[in-house]
Amino acid sequence: MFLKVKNLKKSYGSAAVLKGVDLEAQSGSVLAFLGANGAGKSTLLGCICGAQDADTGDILIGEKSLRGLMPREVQDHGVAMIYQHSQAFEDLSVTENIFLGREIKIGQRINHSAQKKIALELLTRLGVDNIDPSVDLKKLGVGERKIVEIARALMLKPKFLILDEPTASLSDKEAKALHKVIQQAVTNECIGVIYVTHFLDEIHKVANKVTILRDGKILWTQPVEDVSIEDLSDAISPNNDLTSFKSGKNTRDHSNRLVINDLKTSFVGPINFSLTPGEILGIYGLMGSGRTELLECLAGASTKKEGTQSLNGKEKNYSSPRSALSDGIALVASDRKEQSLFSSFTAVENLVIPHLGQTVFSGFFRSFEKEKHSFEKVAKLLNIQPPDPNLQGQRFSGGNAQKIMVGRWLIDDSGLQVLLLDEPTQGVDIGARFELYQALVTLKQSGVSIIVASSDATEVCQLSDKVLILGRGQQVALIDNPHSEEHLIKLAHKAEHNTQNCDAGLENAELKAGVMQ
Amino acid sequence: MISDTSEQKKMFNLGLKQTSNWSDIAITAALPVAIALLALFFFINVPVFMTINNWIAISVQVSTIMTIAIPFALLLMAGKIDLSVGSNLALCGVVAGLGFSDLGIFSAIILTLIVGTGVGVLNGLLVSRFDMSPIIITLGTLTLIRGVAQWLAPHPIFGFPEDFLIIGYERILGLPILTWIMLAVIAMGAAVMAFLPIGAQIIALGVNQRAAFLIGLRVKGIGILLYAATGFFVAIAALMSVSRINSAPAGTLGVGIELSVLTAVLLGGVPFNGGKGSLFRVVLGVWLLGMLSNGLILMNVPTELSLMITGLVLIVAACLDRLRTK
Amino acid sequence: MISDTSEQKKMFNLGLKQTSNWSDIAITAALPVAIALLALFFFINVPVFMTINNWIAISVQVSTIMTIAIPFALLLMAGKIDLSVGSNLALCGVVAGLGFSDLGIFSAIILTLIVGTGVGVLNGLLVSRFDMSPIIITLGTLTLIRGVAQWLAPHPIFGFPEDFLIIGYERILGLPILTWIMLAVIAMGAAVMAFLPIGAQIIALGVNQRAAFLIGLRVKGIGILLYAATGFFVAIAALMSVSRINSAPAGTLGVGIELSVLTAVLLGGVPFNGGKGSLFRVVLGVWLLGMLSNGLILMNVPTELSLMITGLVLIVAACLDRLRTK
Amino acid sequence: TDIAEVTIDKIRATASDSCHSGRQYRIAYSHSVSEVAIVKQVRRFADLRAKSLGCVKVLHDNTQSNNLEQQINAIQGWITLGVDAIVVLPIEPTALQPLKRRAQAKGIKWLTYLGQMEGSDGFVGFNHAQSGQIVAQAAVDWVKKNRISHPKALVTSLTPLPSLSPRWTEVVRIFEKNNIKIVTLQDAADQTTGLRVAETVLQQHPDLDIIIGMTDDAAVGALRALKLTRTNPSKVFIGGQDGSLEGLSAVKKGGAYRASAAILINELGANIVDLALNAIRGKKPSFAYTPTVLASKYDQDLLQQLLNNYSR
Ligand SMILES: Nc1ncnc2c1ncn2[C@@H]1O[C@H](COP(=O)(O)OP(=O)(O)OP(=O)(O)O)[C@@H](O)[C@H]1O
Ligand SMILES: Nc1ncnc2c1ncn2[C@@H]1O[C@H](COP(=O)(O)OP(=O)(O)OP(=O)(O)O)[C@@H](O)[C@H]1O
Ligand SMILES: [Mg+2]
Ligand SMILES: [Mg+2]
Repeated sequence: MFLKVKNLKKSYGSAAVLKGVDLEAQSGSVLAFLGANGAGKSTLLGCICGAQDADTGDILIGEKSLRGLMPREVQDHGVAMIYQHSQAFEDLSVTENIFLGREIKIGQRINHSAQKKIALELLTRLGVDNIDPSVDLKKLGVGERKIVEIARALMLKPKFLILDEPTASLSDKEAKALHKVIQQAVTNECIGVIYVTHFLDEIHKVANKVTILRDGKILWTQPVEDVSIEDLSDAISPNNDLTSFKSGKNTRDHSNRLVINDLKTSFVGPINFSLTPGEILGIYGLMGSGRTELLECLAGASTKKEGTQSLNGKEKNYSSPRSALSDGIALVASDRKEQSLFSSFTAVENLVIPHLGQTVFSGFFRSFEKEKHSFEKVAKLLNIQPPDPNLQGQRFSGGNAQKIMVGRWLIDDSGLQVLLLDEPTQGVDIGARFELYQALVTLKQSGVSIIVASSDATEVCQLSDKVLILGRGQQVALIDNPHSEEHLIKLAHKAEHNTQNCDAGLENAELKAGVMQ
Repeated sequence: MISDTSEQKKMFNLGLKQTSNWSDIAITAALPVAIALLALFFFINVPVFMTINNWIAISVQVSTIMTIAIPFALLLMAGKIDLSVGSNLALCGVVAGLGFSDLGIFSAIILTLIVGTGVGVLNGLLVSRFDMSPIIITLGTLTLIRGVAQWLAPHPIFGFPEDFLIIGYERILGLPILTWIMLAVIAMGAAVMAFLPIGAQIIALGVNQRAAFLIGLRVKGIGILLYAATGFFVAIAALMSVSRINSAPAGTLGVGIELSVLTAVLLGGVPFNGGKGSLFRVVLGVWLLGMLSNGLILMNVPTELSLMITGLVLIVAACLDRLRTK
Repeated sequence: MISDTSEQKKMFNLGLKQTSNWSDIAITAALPVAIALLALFFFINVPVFMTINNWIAISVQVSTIMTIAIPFALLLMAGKIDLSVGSNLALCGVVAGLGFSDLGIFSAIILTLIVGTGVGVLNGLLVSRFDMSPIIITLGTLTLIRGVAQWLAPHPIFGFPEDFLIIGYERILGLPILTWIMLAVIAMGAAVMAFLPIGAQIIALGVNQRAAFLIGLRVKGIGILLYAATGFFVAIAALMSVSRINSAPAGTLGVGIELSVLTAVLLGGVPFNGGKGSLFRVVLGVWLLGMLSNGLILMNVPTELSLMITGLVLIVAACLDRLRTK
Repeated sequence: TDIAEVTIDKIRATASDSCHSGRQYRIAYSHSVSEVAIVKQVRRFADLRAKSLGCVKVLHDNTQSNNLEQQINAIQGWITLGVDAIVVLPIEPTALQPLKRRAQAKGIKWLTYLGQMEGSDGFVGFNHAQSGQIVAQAAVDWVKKNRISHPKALVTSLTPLPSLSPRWTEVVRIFEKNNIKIVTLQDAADQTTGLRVAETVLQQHPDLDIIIGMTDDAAVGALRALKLTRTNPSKVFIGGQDGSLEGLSAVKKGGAYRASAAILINELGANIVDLALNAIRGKKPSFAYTPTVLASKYDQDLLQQLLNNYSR
């Protein structure tokens, strides 16, 4: 069976996004669907699934047209979709999220036990065994939520499964499990898959065919054996010289900018490290290892329980991000949609909002000229597409929105000392990724200390001067000059097991302490 | 406002961390404890407050509001609201009153239920069709329907058939029929939320309507259904109310009841933007307000003082309840 | 509820596609067009409606509501709300009234402004401190403050110094002082939103409070400031109102004004959850309601009918305005 | 002449030739709670009188729930329209003084309805104090007749409207003079609230002897409370004020509802028109009380007459 897109066109206002796209996914095979940020991938998939309505063209599954159907009807035709942005419900339990609208019923009533059983099976299949299906989704991290969404899609037993950047927020372990699940479903149940990703090394592991979308048109489609990663990256962003990237260590200043001593939060710690100006610290760990919590604590967004944090030799206790910012510590949060983007703000407003009334734009009245100028500079630096200062934040493609989020702290004279980045390249395409890296290196060379938390080991290796590895909230290792990503992954995995034992040991220790008292 | 509550928590619970298990329990029980303390206070001042008969009287007094509050709470959990309940109550009362003399009891009751549900469906269609803020639409119907009710009843309507009035004063197994109806409505609501698929779907709608649409829920259908249900139960409440006062004053019946219901439901911990909530706490919220009004009358507290006390109790109870969710 | 409007479009605008530029323009101008049509209608039926004097009278009639609606709109844009404005108006009126005899005009005015702002700060602190739903807290203060006002003024307060009453009836350059004050408040609000950093920050709060917090905006500070500003302008409105009616009835002054203001502001296109909105449209919203009430009286429309018409106009105007944002 | 001595006949006679000059008149009438049933009846009778005269049109407003802002706006509209007279039940008499001045400056006659106002051109209405006194006295008589020792009473009020206060303060005064103990004084003006208050108070005082409503609606609600709490109606005196159809019907039915201080609603409606016309034409009288009478089962003729006023 085929899922066919025929000559699909879609424009937003005057901007044509899809200019006549033909796409064909086949049962029993995985189609990797690639393209630069803003190429129109999500738009196309949205049109298939009923989230958007195309202008012209047709979408066929077998003989039936999917044009103009509601998402529910598309599902009924056997097409399941994992959206780029989370479509999960935090005040419902994991099981409820999985079965929402497709409940297993006895008569009119929900069959809770049957649902729970199937939910557990699905999660285990996805390589996750530590999620309690009856717990509320809000208790889970970003990555774990993604897993739940995937479980839901599998529950639907679709004929075609569409995944829009499913691994963007997953760590290597879950990504592997997902690949396995996809492989199984393709071979055993003969489903067809459309797979969007910006991690090019995934392609050869999962896909059978590759299609490249560029400028709203299909560039080419080829079997995966015939193309190399270089071919792919050339096709996606042709003008980038990716090999030239070099982090380069800053050797000028060896004073300690940021020193962390035995820092503990409710989940993370104790943590110890120090950073000099112009140094980049990578934080690597598996899903739920506490990277986000650590960064939020450093930025004053969540409370510190024990330990000290000092900046330029002075001990600091931040009660809010504002107080951290006044010392030049800024955070780029990982969950773009929920935590950093102002969806209805224009690009330029989104960029300058943290600085309004502050150092850079300190005037009593706003200076719109200056704001626009700043945007143009950043847009050029990061190649934000489209470079339209007045386009609303929510209208940018995921990757380009992310560039704006990072761009906030690239504005000159913002007095930045430490920049904390949580998954900075989530959803950013291969070309733009290097532009971002480049920008970070420039920043680093200007003497800013940077901490990058990421689930992409390659990224951590390329960027960092040293790497902190987290496992279940514990600091497992602090490595200087990392070069092997396999090493990081291995450490992180081992940490996961070791600390489990550690936990047990800790409990024993506490017990003993209790007895002694 | 913001829907992202889990994140907010992190944001604001600076210094409000629950440290021991004891305070945990105290805080979890905030609303029940508030009710108990208030009851104790009234009991000390007016011992008659604690009699079974008085509690039965309170149950009858809150029965109308409770009957509306249950579907209203579901609506709020789904991120919608119906401010027109007070006017709809008046309209249903008037329709019932006019119907009794012309149609007989049974047909009049059916007609009333149809009219109430119809107003609900109207609200639902307007809100869903134009994807308007439910507030502005139902503020509109609040005014519109009140006008219709007054237009239908240029003359006072009172004096209904005794067979109907029975509902208002008869007791079964020692409890007033009105109390039984209220209990049935509560049980029904609780069962829907606990056992039926639509329970979780309502919450999903409140958390993120767009996501609910994308994953294939019948967003519009559920919305209209909830509005219709609210209208239906408002009609029931109207019948209860009218059978109790034996009169259907189009101009004053149900005036301001939307605010009482909203207050009770919010006090019961349903956030205004929906996405969560427990009917158990809503019931407590309604009860707290009913008890407060009863106790203040028993103590013969002057108007201005009882306004101040009510306001304070609202604020304190809400704050206590907030601590719970921290 | 939902914030993602661009995506919603597909969901709801089936059949409402904008096809030509003409309909585009018509739809953009929905609220102004509604106002123009309504004015024309009234003019045809009661020619005196279109006289300058009547429009000046309308401007005076809406001046109090407008003065409250401007800061109220900013509050709503930031995702907050203040339902206690009506009670605060009464309290400020009472304080001013009592103050005139004891303190003299100037001190009484200052005291009134302090009290009004104080109530605002109280609301702001409660809302921010407990991160409570602003609705339930200000429903609480709505009741509480009304009680305080009535308690302060057990007897009617009236008969104020002529030097003060001037505000209520004198004209400058042909326009009543009250109208001038209103225009000044509008200008002030517009300037804040257009030119000051806090304008964007207010909206940011409404769009995504968590993000606003993380990028270092003074989330609590801005909240408290907005509540304080609302309280301050309520005090101004109270002075305007009291100077107009030469009396400060604690029990009835400002009753229900929170709903009028809310309706007008929502009609002006500020979504209940904040995150956007234009003061220009808010002004139109207030004006539409003021004009409607004036025209209905001039046409001598019976109560029931004018309720129905008001409800309908609300719904239609809201729907029209919604088309604009599609 | 003393205003209390003006007779209805005199008013009717003076106004009856108003239409002979061929002039048309517009009289605007604002009540503070136009949603209440009895107000609709007053309006109806005003309209009827205007119709029978032939040259008068009565304008009504839409002020509801004592919304002061609404009332002020309505009156301002009428001043703009340039009606001939404005008859108003002031929600807050002092609050309308500035409007009164403006209206009079424009040559519009200003009459108040219920509650006198300084400097007005006329007065239509009845005396709240008289209303309170009549119903309180009826209760006192009942207590004496039944030789009830230590009588207990519930009285309802409406504190946000101090201008109506004689309706309950007079009752309180007379009860205190006659050693009737007021156990509860709470706000209630409509059926639902009247029921709730009475029902609650009966929990505490099952031996309650007297309930006086500040309106008939509140008293009717209280009557219902007797039924619901199974209180013996023969041992209770319920009295209301206004003479609404519902209240009068309850009086007629007998039982606990024994009195209503009833306004002659048809005369009141007609007086709105006639007194305004007199004021416009510079005739006297333009100040008059519409009598309040005691409706009770002891005067069946009067009761029937009052009830007949409502027949359509
Ligand atoms: N609602 C909208 N209004 C206007 N333009 C939009 C809207 N949504 C998307 N676009 C534009 O359409 C283009 C395609 O966006 P889309 O999200 O499909 O890209 P994508 O290929 O998925 O990119 P990414 O890899 O970054 O997710 C972008 O240029 C974006 O700015
Ligand atoms: N609000 C919360 N309530 C309870 N547990 C939480 C909360 N937020 C996070 N956690 C838990 O704390 C741990 C650390 O989460 P954190 O988000 O910091 O990890 P992470 O390394 O950033 O992982 P991710 O890949 O999910 O971003 C996880 O186990 C997570 O489930
Ligand atoms: Mg995308
Ligand atoms: Mg994270």
